[in-house]
Amino acid sequence: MPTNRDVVLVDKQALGGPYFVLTFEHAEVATEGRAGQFVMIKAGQSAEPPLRRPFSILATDPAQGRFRLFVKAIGQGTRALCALQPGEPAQCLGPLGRPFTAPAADEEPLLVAGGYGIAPFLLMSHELRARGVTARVFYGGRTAAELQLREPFAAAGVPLVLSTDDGSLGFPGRVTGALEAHLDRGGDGRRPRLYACGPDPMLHAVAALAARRGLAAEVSLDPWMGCGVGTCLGCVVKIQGPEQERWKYRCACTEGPVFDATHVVWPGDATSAAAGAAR
Amino acid sequence: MPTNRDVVLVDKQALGGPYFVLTFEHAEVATEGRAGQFVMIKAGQSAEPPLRRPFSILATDPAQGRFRLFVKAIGQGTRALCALQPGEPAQCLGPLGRPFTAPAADEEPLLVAGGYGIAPFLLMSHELRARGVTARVFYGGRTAAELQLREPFAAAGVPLVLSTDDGSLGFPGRVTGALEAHLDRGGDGRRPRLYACGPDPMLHAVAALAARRGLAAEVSLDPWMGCGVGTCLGCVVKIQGPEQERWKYRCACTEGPVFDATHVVWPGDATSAAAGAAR
Amino acid sequence: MSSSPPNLAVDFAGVKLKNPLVAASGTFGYGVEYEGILDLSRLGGLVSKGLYMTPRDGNPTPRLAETPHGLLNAIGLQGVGVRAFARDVLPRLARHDTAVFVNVCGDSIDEYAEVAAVLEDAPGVAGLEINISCPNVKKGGLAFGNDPAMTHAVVAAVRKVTKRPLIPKLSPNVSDIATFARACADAGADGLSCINTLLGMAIDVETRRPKLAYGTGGLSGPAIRPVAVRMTWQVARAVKLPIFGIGGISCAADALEFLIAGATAVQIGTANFVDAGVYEKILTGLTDYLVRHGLTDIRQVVGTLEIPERT
Amino acid sequence: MSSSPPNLAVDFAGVKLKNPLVAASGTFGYGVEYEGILDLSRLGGLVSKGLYMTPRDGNPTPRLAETPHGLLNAIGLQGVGVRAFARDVLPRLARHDTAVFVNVCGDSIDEYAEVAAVLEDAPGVAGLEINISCPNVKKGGLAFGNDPAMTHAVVAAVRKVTKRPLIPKLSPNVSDIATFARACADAGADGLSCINTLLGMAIDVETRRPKLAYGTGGLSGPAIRPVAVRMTWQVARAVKLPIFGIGGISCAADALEFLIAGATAVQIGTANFVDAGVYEKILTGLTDYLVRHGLTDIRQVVGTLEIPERT
Ligand SMILES: Cc1cc2nc3c(=O)[nH]c(=O)nc-3n(C[C@H](O)[C@H](O)[C@H](O)COP(=O)(O)OP(=O)(O)OC[C@H]3O[C@@H](n4cnc5c(N)ncnc54)[C@H](O)[C@@H]3O)c2cc1C
Ligand SMILES: Cc1cc2nc3c(=O)[nH]c(=O)nc-3n(C[C@H](O)[C@H](O)[C@H](O)COP(=O)(O)OP(=O)(O)OC[C@H]3O[C@@H](n4cnc5c(N)ncnc54)[C@H](O)[C@@H]3O)c2cc1C
Ligand SMILES: Cc1cc2nc3c(=O)[nH]c(=O)nc-3n(C[C@H](O)[C@H](O)[C@H](O)COP(=O)(O)O)c2cc1C
Ligand SMILES: Cc1cc2nc3c(=O)[nH]c(=O)nc-3n(C[C@H](O)[C@H](O)[C@H](O)COP(=O)(O)O)c2cc1C
Ligand code: FES
Ligand code: FES
Repeated sequence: MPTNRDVVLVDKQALGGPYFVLTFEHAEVATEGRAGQFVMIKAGQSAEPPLRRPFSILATDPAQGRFRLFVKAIGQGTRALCALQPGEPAQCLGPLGRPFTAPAADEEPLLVAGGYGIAPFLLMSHELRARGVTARVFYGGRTAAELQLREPFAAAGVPLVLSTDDGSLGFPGRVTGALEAHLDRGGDGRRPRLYACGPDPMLHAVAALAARRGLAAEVSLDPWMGCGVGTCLGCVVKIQGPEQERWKYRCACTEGPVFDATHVVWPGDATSAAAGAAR
Repeated sequence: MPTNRDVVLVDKQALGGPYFVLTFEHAEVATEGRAGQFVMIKAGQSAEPPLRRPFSILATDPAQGRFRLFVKAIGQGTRALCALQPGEPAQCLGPLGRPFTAPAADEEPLLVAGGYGIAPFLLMSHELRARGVTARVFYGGRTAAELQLREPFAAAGVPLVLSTDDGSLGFPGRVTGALEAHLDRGGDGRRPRLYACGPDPMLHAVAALAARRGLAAEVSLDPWMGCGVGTCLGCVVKIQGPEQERWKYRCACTEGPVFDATHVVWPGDATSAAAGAAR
Repeated sequence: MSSSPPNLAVDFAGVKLKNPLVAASGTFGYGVEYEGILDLSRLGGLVSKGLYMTPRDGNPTPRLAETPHGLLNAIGLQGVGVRAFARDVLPRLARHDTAVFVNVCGDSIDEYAEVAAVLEDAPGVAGLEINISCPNVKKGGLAFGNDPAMTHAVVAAVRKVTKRPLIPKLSPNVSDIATFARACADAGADGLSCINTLLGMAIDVETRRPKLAYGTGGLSGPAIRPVAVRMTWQVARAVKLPIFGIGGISCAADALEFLIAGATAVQIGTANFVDAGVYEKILTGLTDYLVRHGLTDIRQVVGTLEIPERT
Repeated sequence: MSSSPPNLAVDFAGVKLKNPLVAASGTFGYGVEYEGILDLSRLGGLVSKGLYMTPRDGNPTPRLAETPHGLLNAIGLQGVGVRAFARDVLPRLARHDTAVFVNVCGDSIDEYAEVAAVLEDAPGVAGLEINISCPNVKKGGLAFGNDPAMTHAVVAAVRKVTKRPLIPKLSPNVSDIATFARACADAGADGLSCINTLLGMAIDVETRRPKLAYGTGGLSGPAIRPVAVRMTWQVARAVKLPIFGIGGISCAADALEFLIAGATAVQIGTANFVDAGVYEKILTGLTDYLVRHGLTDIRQVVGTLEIPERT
């Protein structure tokens, strides 16, 4: 059940550049949070910006009642959050949203992340590991400096494939390039199942790739969110299920943020079946 | 000349309770600031509250280009200022306003302060000392905890008479009681000249006392100020000079904050000559 | 002096509210979204999001934009339609002990009356709030609320089909809100909601496009509170009807401003998005205030503003 | 690509402004107060505080109150009167290379014309801003600005006595600001100032008294910016006159919102109280913006908002 709490920052790690890992105390998020779910949070003292911000749950520690976020400070809300000092308060509601669906036993989970979209996949790797499944994570950015969350994957022994647009680290090119290379090599032999989180164009590319190759894929969308609980209707995205004649606006906060990639009507996209029907 | 600068907090001393001494770098305030003058300042990061706040200049250090404030944190603006950490920025305009007038050689300067009204009198003691004059300072509060700025006077060897309404420190009663006791003892023999800064009722009492005893008195008023430079017209007070038929609204920021006590039309007061004429 | 806690209950146009805090339309969904996050029975009441006869998609995105201490929205009244609401939502809300008001919308005078008629037989509706002031739909909405004659016509038409408490929601985008308050009173309103959002716009200067899809939207949040308090005070002086004060309330002091200005109760909008704990915080704050001021009943503060006449 | 800095100069109703930043009436005194604090020659122009025929005391205190990202004021047009201004202030302002606009007030249509007539022979006046929208005086002010016929009458009366650029300042406290813009254009206005303050109120809940002496006052500052941008856009679509965009500007992006919405220049009000360095910061910001977007002239951004039509 999503629970609203005044929480306290218990630890802050600066990872370099605008990237931080923040640890908060929040029993319900710590025990109930699943990969793909998120929290709505704002730094406690600041009345500005007016609204909270959504962040994927990076990791949970049920024993200590704590959870972690991986935050890129880019605007007023994220900067206020990353300026918090341990001991200072924040307001937090969570866990929220629909998590990723677990892969079947005969599926190879391939986790594809762009930038801060890596966040849900640390928790997901741990969840899969707990079920005896090893995930492969593809982590792309424009440049090496954008790939700041490498260490915890390495520490957990999760296979991590890096890629950078500028070739400064790992596979040179888009993260989808690294993914295709893996698929072209036949993967690990099981049926690949894609999970993607990152900027819209990347998700769109993953969806197109999945459609082309006939793979199952889930994407975690990144719309602007006002409330996180389905009441502001600011986060709606066009979704068209297989049996629907026409798209409908769905709340990414309650019916997502994770959607079946084939159900998403991508902006400006007339090639997918759904988008065609929606125009 | 008042100068507008982005300044930096260089030192912060917590004196106990809501009281702080803050040191900023600002060359013009440091070299030109006179006792009774003030600065308009706000903590640099916060867009709220919307306006700056006025504070008397407590001390100046021309050599280092620094000045000090004695701030009581009571609301949003003062709390933001006192929450600054050394190295953090603030926006500051100063020095502003009309300072206290120096006493003549045959006058005994008696400095009467209530609460944070003590601030201008540290600088004033130093100015007088530089001219070979020793001031006597009367410093009153409701209770001992309100008299936090004692140490720098002691360090400078300035005679300091304390008073508390609850008798917890010094003279038991109002600061005007301590002052009257001194006057009744004949002071130091010279003609007494009063300087007062503090809450309105105290200033009013000092003005009444001065009128009763025929003493010269200057008061530093404490109205709410929006700009500090005579343009918002938020700080106006009713002033009636000796040759004026009727009061006029005067800007406390540019024509004050220091006024001749006999020129001030005190709210609700019909006993002073000025107030009588003003109704 | 008794030590029992002060009374917070008020009577609003014949509806008993256990306290004067009501969730505002469009900011609290259909209420059921908050089940499990907060205890709906702690609220004096709630207002559903705006409902038409049929389901609506609403506007394209972006639909929200932040401004200094404010929020612009152009949701465009996305919703399930009044029949689905009556069938699916009202029974769920009936499980909670809170007054349910329904926000009634229409593209035409007839549609307002039709929506009200559907609700006439639905159980669990405490009253109807008539939304003549939504700035985010092409026709209807604002047009009705910015012309006193149209306002009168809509309210009178709904009055004909309902015996339920009728509470038109006033638009702040007018020269003289008192005229509209009187038009509503004349047409048979039982109470007034004051105010809806101010029409505003924000521009992304990098793209030179509006931050909302269609340019303009409704401004809410603390930024508009001074305008809302002023209008509540003007309306309270103009008519005898009970008033819901609305606009930028996020703490007990904010709510008290409206009550002192003359509102019988208040609605909380944008603050719902920020903090689901806002009701408990305000309830505690109101009780503290009454105790501190030696008052025993929240009604003792309503309309107590002391204001000097201009000389 | 030339490396010369982009042009910031604009022509406003025949007045050359070296940049589009003008200090707003009532927030910059008579201009001379800022001599020594900032270089007045860096400003595109300034507007004097409001002037009547005779000196005025203004309202009792408190006259200012802060609200979330806003400021309420009820100064009540304290001032020295237009003759003293022309005699004592204009010659001092003449030392600075900036356009001086005078904010003209009146309790009657005749007084507006009289004030304008006094200024007709005064040297160093670039134009007249007609204040038909001050919410803080008992009669006059707002009354003129909230009735299109009265607006027309005031502007027409001043038009008869002056050849100077005539710039009525619109009230935001109206249903349809475009109607007022058209009334001004019809009456011979050369430009428009958009907007004055929103009528607001704040209450001290501890004392149950208003925070301003007489209750209501004018709301300014960042809080009102979305309303001001929306109105600027509406006015720009309604008339061909140049517009001063006004309301809550405190940085280059804020100023750009108004220019993109259709203002030829902007006025800066409340921000003057907070930061005397605001002009330099905005000038730098505007130049950076133009360079970044490959533009050579600030006029290239005016009225460039791309806005989709509602479907
Ligand atoms: C489900 C979900 C999970 C997320 N997880 C993470 C995470 O784990 N780590 C992380 O760093 N970030 C995450 N984000 C993104 C994060 O929420 C944003 O970066 C944050 O909201 C930015 O806030 P800000 O105040 O710092 O920036 P802002 O000042 O709000 O601006 C940042 C960006 O948001 C855009 N924006 C602002 N307002 C609107 C609006 N009304 N409509 C559309 N766009 C707008 C701006 O154009 C700008 O590009 C997640 C987002 C979602 C939806
Ligand atoms: C010349 C001068 C010198 C000063 N020197 C000092 C000094 O050396 N040290 C020091 O600690 N303080 C000094 N003050 C007082 C200081 O400026 C205030 O305490 C400060 O402005 C409070 O700001 P705040 O945001 O913390 O409190 P706020 O939240 O603004 O409230 C504090 C008080 O101000 C009142 N107030 C708020 N707004 C208004 C308004 N619009 N009109 C009238 N009253 C209002 C409130 O009622 C409240 O009592 C001085 C004031 C003046 C005028
Ligand atoms: C996202 C959003 C949606 C809204 N939808 C409605 C609506 O459907 N019907 C209505 O009458 N008011 C609607 N409003 C207006 C609010 O009910 C309220 O009048 C306004 O937001 C001012 O209050 P606030 O400042 O507390 O938010 C909406 C407001 C917001 C922010
Ligand atoms: C203290 C104060 C005094 C004002 N006096 C006048 C005035 O005399 N004449 C006038 O036309 N506008 C006056 N205004 C309105 C401003 O010129 C401006 O239109 C308004 O403040 C909005 O701009 P801002 O948000 O940048 O302050 C005044 C505003 C303030 C805050
Ligand atoms: S974020 Fe508010 S409805 Fe989804
Ligand atoms: S503080 Fe603004 S005029 Fe004095």
